[in-house]
Amino acid sequence: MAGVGSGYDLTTTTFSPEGRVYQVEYATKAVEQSGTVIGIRCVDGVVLAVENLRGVKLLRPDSLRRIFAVDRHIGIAVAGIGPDGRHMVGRARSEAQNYRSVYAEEIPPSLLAERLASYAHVYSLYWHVRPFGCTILIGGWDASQGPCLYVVEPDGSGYKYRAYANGKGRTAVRTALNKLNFEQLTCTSAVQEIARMIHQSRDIAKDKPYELEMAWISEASDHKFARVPGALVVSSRQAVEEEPQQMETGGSTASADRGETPSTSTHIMEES
Amino acid sequence: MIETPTHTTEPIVTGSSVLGVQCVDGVVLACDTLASYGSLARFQRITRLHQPAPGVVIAGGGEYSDLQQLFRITDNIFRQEFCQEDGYELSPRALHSYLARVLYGRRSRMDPLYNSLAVAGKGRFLGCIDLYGTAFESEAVATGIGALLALPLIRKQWHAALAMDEGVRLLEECLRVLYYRDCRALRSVQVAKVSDSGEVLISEPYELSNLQWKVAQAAEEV
Amino acid sequence: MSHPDPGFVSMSFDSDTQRKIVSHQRTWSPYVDNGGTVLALAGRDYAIVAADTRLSVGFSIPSRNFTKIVQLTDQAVLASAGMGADRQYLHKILRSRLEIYRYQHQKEMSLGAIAQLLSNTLYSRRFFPIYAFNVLGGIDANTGEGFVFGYDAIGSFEKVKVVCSGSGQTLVQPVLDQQLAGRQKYDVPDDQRMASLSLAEAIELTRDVFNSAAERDILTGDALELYAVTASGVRCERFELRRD
Amino acid sequence: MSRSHEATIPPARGFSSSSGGGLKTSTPASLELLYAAAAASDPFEGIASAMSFTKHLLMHNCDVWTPDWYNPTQDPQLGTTIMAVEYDGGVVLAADSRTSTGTYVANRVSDKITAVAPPYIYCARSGSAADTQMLADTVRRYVTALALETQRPATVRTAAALFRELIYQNKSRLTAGVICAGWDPLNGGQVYSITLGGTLVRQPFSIGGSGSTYIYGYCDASYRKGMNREACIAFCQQAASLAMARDGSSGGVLRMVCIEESGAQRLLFTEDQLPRGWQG
Amino acid sequence: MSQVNPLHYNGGAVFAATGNQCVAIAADRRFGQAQLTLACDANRLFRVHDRLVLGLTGLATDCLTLAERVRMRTNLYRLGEKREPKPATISALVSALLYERRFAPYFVEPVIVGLSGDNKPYCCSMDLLGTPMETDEFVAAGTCAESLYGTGETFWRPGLDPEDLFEVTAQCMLAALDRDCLSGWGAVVYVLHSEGVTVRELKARMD
Amino acid sequence: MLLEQDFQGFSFDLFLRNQQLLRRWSNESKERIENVLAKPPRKTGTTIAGVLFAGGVVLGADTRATEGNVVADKNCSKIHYIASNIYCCGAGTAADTEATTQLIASQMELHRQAVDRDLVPVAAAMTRLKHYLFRYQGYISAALVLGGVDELNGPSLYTVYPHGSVDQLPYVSMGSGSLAAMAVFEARWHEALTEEEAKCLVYEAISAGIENDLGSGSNVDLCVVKNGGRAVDYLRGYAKENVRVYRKPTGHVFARGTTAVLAQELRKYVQVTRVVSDL
Repeated sequence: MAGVGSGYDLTTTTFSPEGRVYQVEYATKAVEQSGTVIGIRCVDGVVLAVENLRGVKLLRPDSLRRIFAVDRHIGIAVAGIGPDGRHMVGRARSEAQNYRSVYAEEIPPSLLAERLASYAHVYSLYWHVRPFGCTILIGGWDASQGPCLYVVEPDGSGYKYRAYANGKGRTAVRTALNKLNFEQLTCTSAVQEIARMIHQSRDIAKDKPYELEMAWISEASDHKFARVPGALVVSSRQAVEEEPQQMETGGSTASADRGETPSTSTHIMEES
Repeated sequence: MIETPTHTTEPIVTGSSVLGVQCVDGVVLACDTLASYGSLARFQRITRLHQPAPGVVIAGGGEYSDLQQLFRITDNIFRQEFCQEDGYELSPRALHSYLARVLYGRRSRMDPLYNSLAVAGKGRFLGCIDLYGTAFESEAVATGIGALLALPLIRKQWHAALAMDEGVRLLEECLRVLYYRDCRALRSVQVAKVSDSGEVLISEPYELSNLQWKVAQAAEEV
Repeated sequence: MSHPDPGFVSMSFDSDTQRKIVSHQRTWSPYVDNGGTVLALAGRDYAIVAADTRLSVGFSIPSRNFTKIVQLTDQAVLASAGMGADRQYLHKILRSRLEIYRYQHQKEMSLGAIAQLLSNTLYSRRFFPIYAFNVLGGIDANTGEGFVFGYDAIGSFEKVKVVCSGSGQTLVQPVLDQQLAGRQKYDVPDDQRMASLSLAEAIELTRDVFNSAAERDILTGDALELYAVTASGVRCERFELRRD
Repeated sequence: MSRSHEATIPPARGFSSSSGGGLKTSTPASLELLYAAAAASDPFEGIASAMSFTKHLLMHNCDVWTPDWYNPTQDPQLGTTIMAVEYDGGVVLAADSRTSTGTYVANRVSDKITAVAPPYIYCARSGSAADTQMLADTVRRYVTALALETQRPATVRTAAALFRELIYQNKSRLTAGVICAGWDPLNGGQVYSITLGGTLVRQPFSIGGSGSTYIYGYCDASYRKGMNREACIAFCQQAASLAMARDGSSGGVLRMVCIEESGAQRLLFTEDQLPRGWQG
Repeated sequence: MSQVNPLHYNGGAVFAATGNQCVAIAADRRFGQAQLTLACDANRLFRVHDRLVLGLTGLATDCLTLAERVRMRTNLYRLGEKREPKPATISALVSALLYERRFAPYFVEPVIVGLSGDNKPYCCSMDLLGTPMETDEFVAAGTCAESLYGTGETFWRPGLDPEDLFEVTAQCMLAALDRDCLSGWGAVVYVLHSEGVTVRELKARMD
Repeated sequence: MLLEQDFQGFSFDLFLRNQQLLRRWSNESKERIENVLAKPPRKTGTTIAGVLFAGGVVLGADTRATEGNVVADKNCSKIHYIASNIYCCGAGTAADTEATTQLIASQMELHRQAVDRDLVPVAAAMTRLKHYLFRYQGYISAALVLGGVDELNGPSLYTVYPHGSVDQLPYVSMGSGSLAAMAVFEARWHEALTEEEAKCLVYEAISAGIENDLGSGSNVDLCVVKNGGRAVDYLRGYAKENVRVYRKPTGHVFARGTTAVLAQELRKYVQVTRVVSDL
């Protein structure tokens, strides 16, 4: 109880004197502690990836996934608390189906992001609920604008991104993302880049083993949500793991950037 | 108390019979492309066949708005299946059973979906459901007035070794008879073939050929 | 005032549906008679449950092979005549109830309990009845003795030795009475009238009466499905009937 | 209570209502005439008896048995497209060929254009098959009788007036709409429309039956005065086929009769010989 | 339903079956008004002549009227023809009497059995409009006609001699009466054979 | 004579009484009589059909008569005699079809004698039927298929509806199984049928009705009129494909004495040897 908030962090209905809502910020912390999650909008699609940490060896491969299909043209990757994320996915699915049944067309990813953001925001307004401890990355194919990537944060903000990363390895990955040339990046090469970024963001000595979970909505998958073919994931991962370890760690994965707001300049934003 | 009708008390825009036959290498469904508005042949190029997923085709007669709703319902459950990503796919038999529950549930709420459906799928599946939710699998299916006009013909000619091409010809013969004898039938028809392995081929609307009107000369002036 | 609300209305459907039933009945009936005859017959160590396989709507036959029988456990078999869709619904929920019972109790439900369950299920729809006329047959798991139960549409039931229901009931039941119940043997004491048939004889009789019913009842025909329940399990046989 | 079928209207003059006893002929032609007279007792008697009989039933709120696959209020209907067009020197009658009970086509090649006084006067029938057949038979008998009596063929107007009289006098019992058309030396080609209820109107062209409601606009837009025979046939083909395509109660083949001074000519068009409109 | 129906108002059932050179007809004895039993000595079998019996079920008043009319017409026939009418002749008569009232019928269902001169059995039933149905098997009429069809279909077989025919007819009748609350209260069976008519009163349930 | 009286029309003397009875027993509601009666009048729910061939006409019918859902007659005859060259199949209320065809048959015989010819024209029978049924406005529910051969028109085939409308066609069907039969005709009929083909086609059509329509059943009867109306093959029981499949091998034998008898009496026939007086 006696944490940093000094009594201002008990509910979302109370601001601190500095104008901060601590509960929401704590939710952001929960996100930052999860496995790294990356989304990249490429020229021919959008790729979602999750470093799915496997603390328990007895877990079956492919279980407890963090990337979900929402509709045929939309997928969501979850950073943060899994169950919170699955709830958002459930909400997303019913939003998508509802939109389709009323308007007889697929929900635009932008609209889905907006609605989910509003939904998340409501959970930061009342004393009897807690904010979602998750950030969701919405990858989709818009009928008129092509591939797109949206991110909804625990505070209810939603942005459209070229690329986005969060979780334990976010600092390193964000740095790496900044170096990519999005005008030419294809999904296939993005997959390889992501494999490398995640690999390099990890501290082999300390980190748990992980499963690299990736999905895309790309021209290769007929603009439909699909898992990235297993062979491609495996080969990308093997390729980077066999490379000699490059030195150039911007920041260690362990150093959690305290107080970093979701939309720092390290993100590659398109518009808000 | 004035009550606003919220459900189908009698069908308005209606499709007529649908036919189906099980063949040795798959299943064939057929129906015409007409939706009538009373006796007006209102929509002459609509499709009453629907493929919600690979390897499954539904054909329906009766109230067309209810049919469209059923098509949306099936689309939705297959989309939910897609999102589930559990490696399972809904079998035609499961879909058949599901739709039977939907129709039975609606009739039990006194709010029936005024349709009769034929469901065809891979693995030579052919099933039929009526607006009460009565569901059964059969080697030959015909709904509406087709149960009176087409079913006798299909039953007479059906045999276990019927190939899909023969099945198409058999159903075309039945459609021809329906065109002759059903006031709500049309010459323009559609045929769907679902092979044993699940390949689906839904034809574009085409017109029945070899119509026989020679009897007209014999029937002048009573 | 003096009558307490029995609460029937809320038993299985909401008041909106109730209102629709009242306002809607004139224009559309939720019921359809799909015909057919079902029979159950019990002997010392067996029970027979039999039904024809015709599904009729009006004067047409949509299906010649529509089963009216469901095997509920290794000791109990249920057959229902009446409306096809209601029958399918009833069979489905009974099977799921029995499945749940199996998980909860690690054993099969006894014949008597199934009989009561069926009655409760039917009565739960007292004011929107399930249009199915049921006969339940089986053997007592302990003694191996056969028993059958006859039902009306809303759950009243009776434990008997032989019963017939459905469209051929009036044709078949007197024959069964004569052959088995011995109700015309006025000089014989009540407890000695009951004829005892072997399983083979009972099957012969069942086939005979179904053929008689198919001769005279237009809704019965096509094929006879016959389930024989004995201590060694349930055996299903199929015999052809008239198809016209 | 009374027995039901006494004849309340005397038979038409010139015909005996008995079974033609004693007449002996040998040639087929006269046989036909004999049979026509003998086989039918006066149809007016039929209608009159029907009147007294149904009145009886109605008076006592009677209901009687009928087979359940067959609804007596739904006797075979000519839910029809019929039309006729005048041209200089003649007329064209056209009709589809569908007779239906409910949605079942009882006869897909029926002939709804019936000779009233062949070869110059024909009628196209719509409504109840039984009623219109009986009407046509009755009018034919009266017209024939009149022709025999006056020694000259009856005019189209007379035939039409007979239809009007029968329909008007029995309007509560008959379901019949008739187009009576033909040629006579007095007035040339003429088309008379007799509606349900018995309104009689002469028109340059007339359309009738359930299918006609779909083509009033088309007919008004494309009818031209002074069309010749071929143009009239084409007009009928186009209009009737449009109606047959949209009206579920019309269909089958298109039958036509062209009547001119030289006589009547029957034409038959199957659907492959007819123009087709937009289908969608 | 059944008790508010003129055909079933007074109860009654008749069953007839043919045998080898013989024919049997059975009837119950109940006379009721809907569910109320008034008497158990009703007579539903009318002798037309020695070898011809007319069974009538339905509305009692119509049964009696029709029986009387048949008796009168048969007597007239005898006077005119100086012989007994054949079974088929009486069938035609009854049929004509019924069809004359096509639209205002007698509520009766007649059964006619007889032996022709060479002891050939004759068995015929009619509906209330007078459709004759001649058969060489068996016929049923009355409140439990369906049950009688069921028992007859199972128990009857061709070529029965008078004694066996009696047993079959009686058992068919008794079994069917047992499941019918509008008929019963005793039964009587006539067997017409070459020697004469054997009339047997059956022991039956009286409830 | 007494039994051969002319049909004088229907008697309505019981009409008001029956109305009262039915009204009383149906709780004052104006229900149809058939709803009040547990058992409707016998019907021939029927498949009947006919086909023309070059030299004649083939008529066909099933042989089932029903009362409600019960088969009243498994082998009734639905092809009725009208004249030596004309036969008529009937569907609808059995009493109506029988009485109507009998009436027309007797009229045709009178007509034949009146015109002093061997054969009467089929059209004459058709016209009489049509007028008779029209007069009763469909209340006499007889749906008929009339076929025959005469000198005037050769083979002719008509359907007559209960309301009195007539269709003339080379192939026709009527009754509750008419759709099944018509489907067979529409699929198989062609213009140049031989007699054997025509018989086969009618048989197929009737059997489609028998198998698919519950109102039709049992056997197929055929009737072929040919040779200018001078030859008739009445093939009663042309096909008997629907028979009882199984009967208990031992049968049901009741030992004599099974039935308890209260009283027994043998009334012997009296032999009349001489009639003394007519009066």
